[in-house]
Amino acid sequence: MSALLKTVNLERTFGAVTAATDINVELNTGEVVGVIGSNGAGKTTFINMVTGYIQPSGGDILVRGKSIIGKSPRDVSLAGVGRSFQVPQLFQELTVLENMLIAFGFSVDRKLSFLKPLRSKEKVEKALSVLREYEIEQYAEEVVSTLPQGVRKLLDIAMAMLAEPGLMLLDEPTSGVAIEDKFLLMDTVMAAVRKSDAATMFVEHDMEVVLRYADRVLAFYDGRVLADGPTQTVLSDAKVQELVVGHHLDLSENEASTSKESAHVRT
Amino acid sequence: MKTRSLALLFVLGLVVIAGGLLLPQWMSYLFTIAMGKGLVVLGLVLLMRAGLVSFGQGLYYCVGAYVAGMLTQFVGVTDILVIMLASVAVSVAIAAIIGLLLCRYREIFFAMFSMAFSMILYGLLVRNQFLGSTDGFNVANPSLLGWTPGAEASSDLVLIVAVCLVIVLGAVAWRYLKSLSGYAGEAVRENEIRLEYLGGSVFRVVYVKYIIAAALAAIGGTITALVSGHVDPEMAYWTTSGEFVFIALMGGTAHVAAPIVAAVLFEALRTYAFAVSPYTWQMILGFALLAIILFMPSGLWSLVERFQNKKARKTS
Amino acid sequence: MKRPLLTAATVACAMTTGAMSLNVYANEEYKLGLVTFLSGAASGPFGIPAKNAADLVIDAINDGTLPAPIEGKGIDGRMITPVYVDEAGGATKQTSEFRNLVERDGVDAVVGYISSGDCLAIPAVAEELKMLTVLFDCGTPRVFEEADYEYVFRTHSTASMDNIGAARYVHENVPDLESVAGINQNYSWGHDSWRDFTETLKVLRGGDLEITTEQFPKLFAGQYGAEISALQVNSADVIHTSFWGGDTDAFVLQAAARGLLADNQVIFTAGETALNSLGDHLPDGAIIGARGPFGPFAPESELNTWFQTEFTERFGTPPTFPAYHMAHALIGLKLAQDKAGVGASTEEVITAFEGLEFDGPGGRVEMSRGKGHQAATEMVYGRLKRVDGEITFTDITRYPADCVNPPEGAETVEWIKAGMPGAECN
Amino acid sequence: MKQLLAILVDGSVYASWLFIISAGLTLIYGVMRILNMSHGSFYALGAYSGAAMVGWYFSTGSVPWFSFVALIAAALVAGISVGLLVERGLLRFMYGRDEVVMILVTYGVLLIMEDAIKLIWGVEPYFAYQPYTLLGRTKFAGLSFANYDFMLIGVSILIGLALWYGLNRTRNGKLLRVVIHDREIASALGINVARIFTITFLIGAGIGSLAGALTAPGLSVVPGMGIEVIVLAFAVVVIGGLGSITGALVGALIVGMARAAAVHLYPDVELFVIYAVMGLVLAFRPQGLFAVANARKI
Repeated sequence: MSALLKTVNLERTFGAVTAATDINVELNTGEVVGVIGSNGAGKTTFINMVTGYIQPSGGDILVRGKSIIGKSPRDVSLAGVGRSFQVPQLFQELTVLENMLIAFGFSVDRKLSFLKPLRSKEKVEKALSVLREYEIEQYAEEVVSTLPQGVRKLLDIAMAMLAEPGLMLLDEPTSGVAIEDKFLLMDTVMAAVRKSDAATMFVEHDMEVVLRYADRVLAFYDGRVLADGPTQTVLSDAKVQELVVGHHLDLSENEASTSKESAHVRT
Repeated sequence: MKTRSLALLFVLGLVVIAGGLLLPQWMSYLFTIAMGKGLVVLGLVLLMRAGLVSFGQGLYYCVGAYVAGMLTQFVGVTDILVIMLASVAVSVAIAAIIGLLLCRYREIFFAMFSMAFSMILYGLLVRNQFLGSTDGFNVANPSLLGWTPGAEASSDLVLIVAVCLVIVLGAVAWRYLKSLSGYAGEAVRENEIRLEYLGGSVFRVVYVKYIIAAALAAIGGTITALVSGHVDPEMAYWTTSGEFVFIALMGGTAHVAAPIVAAVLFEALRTYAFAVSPYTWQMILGFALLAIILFMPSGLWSLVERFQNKKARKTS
Repeated sequence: MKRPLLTAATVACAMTTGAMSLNVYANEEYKLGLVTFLSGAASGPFGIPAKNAADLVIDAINDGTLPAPIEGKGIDGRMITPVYVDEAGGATKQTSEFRNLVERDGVDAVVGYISSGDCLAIPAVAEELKMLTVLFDCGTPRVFEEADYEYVFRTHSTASMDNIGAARYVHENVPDLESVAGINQNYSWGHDSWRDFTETLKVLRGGDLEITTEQFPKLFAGQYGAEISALQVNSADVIHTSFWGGDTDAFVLQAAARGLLADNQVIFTAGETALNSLGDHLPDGAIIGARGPFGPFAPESELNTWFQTEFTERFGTPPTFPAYHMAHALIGLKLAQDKAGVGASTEEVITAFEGLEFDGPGGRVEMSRGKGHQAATEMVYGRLKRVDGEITFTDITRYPADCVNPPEGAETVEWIKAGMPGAECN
Repeated sequence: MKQLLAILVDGSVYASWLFIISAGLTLIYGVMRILNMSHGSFYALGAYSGAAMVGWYFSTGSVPWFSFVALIAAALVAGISVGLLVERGLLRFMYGRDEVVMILVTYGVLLIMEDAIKLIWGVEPYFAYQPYTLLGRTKFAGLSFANYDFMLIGVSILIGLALWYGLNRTRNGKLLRVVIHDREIASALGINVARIFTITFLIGAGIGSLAGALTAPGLSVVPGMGIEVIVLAFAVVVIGGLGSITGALVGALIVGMARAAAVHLYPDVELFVIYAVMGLVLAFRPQGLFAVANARKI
């Protein structure tokens, strides 16, 4: 069986700038991968290419063995790749519930009904239950633009997850979220993600978060994949620490352990 | 929709028709024209809810009117229902072609490009001697299922048909706006990227709405042609389309009834301005437009909503 | 959904019923709806001169000061109260304004319409509302060719007359005429004018006519640089133009500055309105028309002298053809009313109006076409000639009505193509 | 050959006129994101005030050559003062609204200005032909052209150069370009965006008014003249790319040449040329020829 996601010599240039080059990554069902790298290292470019938002200048992307080169975001998401966004992409002037209902209609029902009301009892029930799962049910009737970033991030992810994608890409799920809420958010998200057997890839700047949730890490530097391997291995790599993390990371306390309680960063 | 709502709607229709017929003729004429324009604006509002403002609805308004005119005058078909269907069919066909190109554009480009298409029709009609060039031609009186009401009653017939259409299409549009397809418009306006990533086709959503708007505009044009008895290329000129945008803005996009009510008020305002001040009626319209934009950014319908909210607070 | 609808309906009703309060009605007056362009590009050259003429003539009718043979104060004793409406906005708006005039303002008659589109749209409504309507300036021959109307009259000739006359004039007065070129506005007026002119000329010359270029710039384009070059490149013996208003002015200025008018023979079928302002730019020999025997071509009469003097005194410029058209419409209407007698019904006035012959400031008007509803008048062309700086005309040719108007019942284009049978030119 | 020459000259003259009428429009859009429908009214305002001034000037019997100064000064004063009134009195309360709403706002301004002009100057035509005839004409290859038209080409080049210099070589121009590029960053940098907006609108209105004044000598100034130029100017600006001065220049050249060619070769299609060009350009470059596509952050 072919890998869930496989990229072959993926490359993207913007004019004279090379944003990504020589990217060869393989991903399989059930994996949770953290993507790290400083700004401009090529993380978001990578995600954007895999989800069809930008087209690579060279190389190939295979989802379940099929190339998605030239496909639109819509076709890519129909192929089972979901994503969330660094800046949540929501229907700002609609309520949380309406956002969910629209997402339901497009990604689950997949039927553009003309006269059936969107707010049928049964559908509202379903939407609310998903919101409950993400612990944002109390905001159901609020207009999105009035809500705090954390709620928006969760809604953004919840909407993407509705289609039960085989591969879920989270672009900085915790950016803009208050430090004390980061773990709460990630716990909620990961709980929802783990319910399906989707592979998950998340871009993250906070090494604590990476340590706690990722089984495997991809470290980007200067448009290339600097390191790819189990979380511990990659994060203890000297080069990664120097070029990507930017400081020395002390992993001693959670060696060989996935215990999430005591990770901390020395600056 | 509940039976009670349907019954109420039916009664409302009867009342409006009766009222329309009892009005002095010049007012019922204006009212009929307003119904026609209201339908055009209803289509425009569907587009506006998707964030697209067409400055070219005059294209389909004019197509509808000319189809009506040509059928009655040159083919001899006068049945109002046949005419309506033909107008809608022709304009939907045109919209289906133009839409393929136009629906890729957004914002000001959509506005300008749609205007360009309607100006092309204007140019074609002006060049066409057979269709009377800028003078246009007269439209014969319509009939209904074999009943020919004659010159005087035919405007009553158009009025009745117009009101029925407005009520039926309004109710359908209301249902439509509450459906997924309706909300898809808001989704496009708010965030196309999200919609695409949800697996929805933004193009298809916009395309369908564009075609619906074209059909509504054609019906509006047909009503206008049949009641005024004359068509000319002015209907495709950009100022006509601008007027529709004016009415849409005046009413707001909050409710399907807003464009209809706004069309009635607009016709009243315009005819007042004409009568009160034949030299400076444009200025009056200009000030009215600015006042609405300044003080009622969501259109006149926001007044209704404010009123409702107050009432709701009192009763609760 | 219901409640907002009802609220809105209430507001709408409140607004519209207010319109009823505009109803003012008095018995002693003759309410006259007057529709001309009060805004837009046609207001300066046509609308306002016509309105001025209406003000002048209505005052004179009310005071009874019109020169003989027109007598009596007011229309069968009733004083005329004009109700002005702007003709701007297209035929749909105008049909609606027409209804307002008839039903809201309760006018006794309507005089108006410069735009041919309006003249085609209004008659059907006039018939429906049984309102006596006099079209005063529009040119399209289609009005009475395509339909018969009972309540509608037009007291001046069609634009076809201008161009049939123009063709006859150049045929007779331009030696060695081989080729023509045309520059006309890209709308009905321009297309019809050019068609009538060239078709007539073809008939007169037995089909031998070279057309070097036919230009149709957009109405109100204002910039004719490229067209003027094209006319220079494709030089013709006569250049025909039916431009009017601001477009004539712009064309004259630009063509004069580039020598086109001096090097070429140009015929302006509606050029009279430009004489007062731009006469200096027109070279001697330019052929000018006034859409009838108007302005400098008006026959001498007491009425014309009165009209010219009073108009010039009151408004500062001499009257141009739209002013004459308006005067004729008003005088025709008054004479028909007077002839029908005091207290006559509209139908009796119509009978009196049908086939009426009368003399206006612009000469004889015979309501001899369109079953007595459409006028035929003579047509005049002349060449401009400066005498001591004053503009005068030479080679003035007057074509009798039956020479340049198709006979009763004939369709203009067919009549021309058939060789203008029955035209009497002497 | 003669025809080709005529097409080139006519095309250049028409293009320079198009550029003058659309430069102000595109500048205002570029900086303020307002597609100014009332641009045509400023054009009419300039034509009226210029023509009225020239008429008065000649009635005083002064030296004819200074009539050019009178023409231009009157138009600039009128355009800039009314521009100030419109911007300070109305537009500044509307900033931040949707672009389409701004179209309607300026449409309202257009309606008001049309009637206001009528109230001030009436509907009688105004003439200012003296400057037009003063310059005489040039004959070559059997064709003759008005020197005033050649002067128009010169003026449009001057206006283009002045805008280019102002935007690229002056401090204020650089600030302006920052605003064009990113309004948020501009205000974050402490640039007084409100003031930039006022200045831009005044320049735009001034150029529009100047365009009217420069056109006035070749025609009669009549009501409704402003409405006619809006559609033309829009088309030119859309072809060139909204907000781009270079675009307006290239758009004007393309439309000017295409129209001149049509008039000489296929007069029948003259009416459609401009839309055909627009359609062609937009089909291949939806943003217009010179506009920069703005990327969206996700």
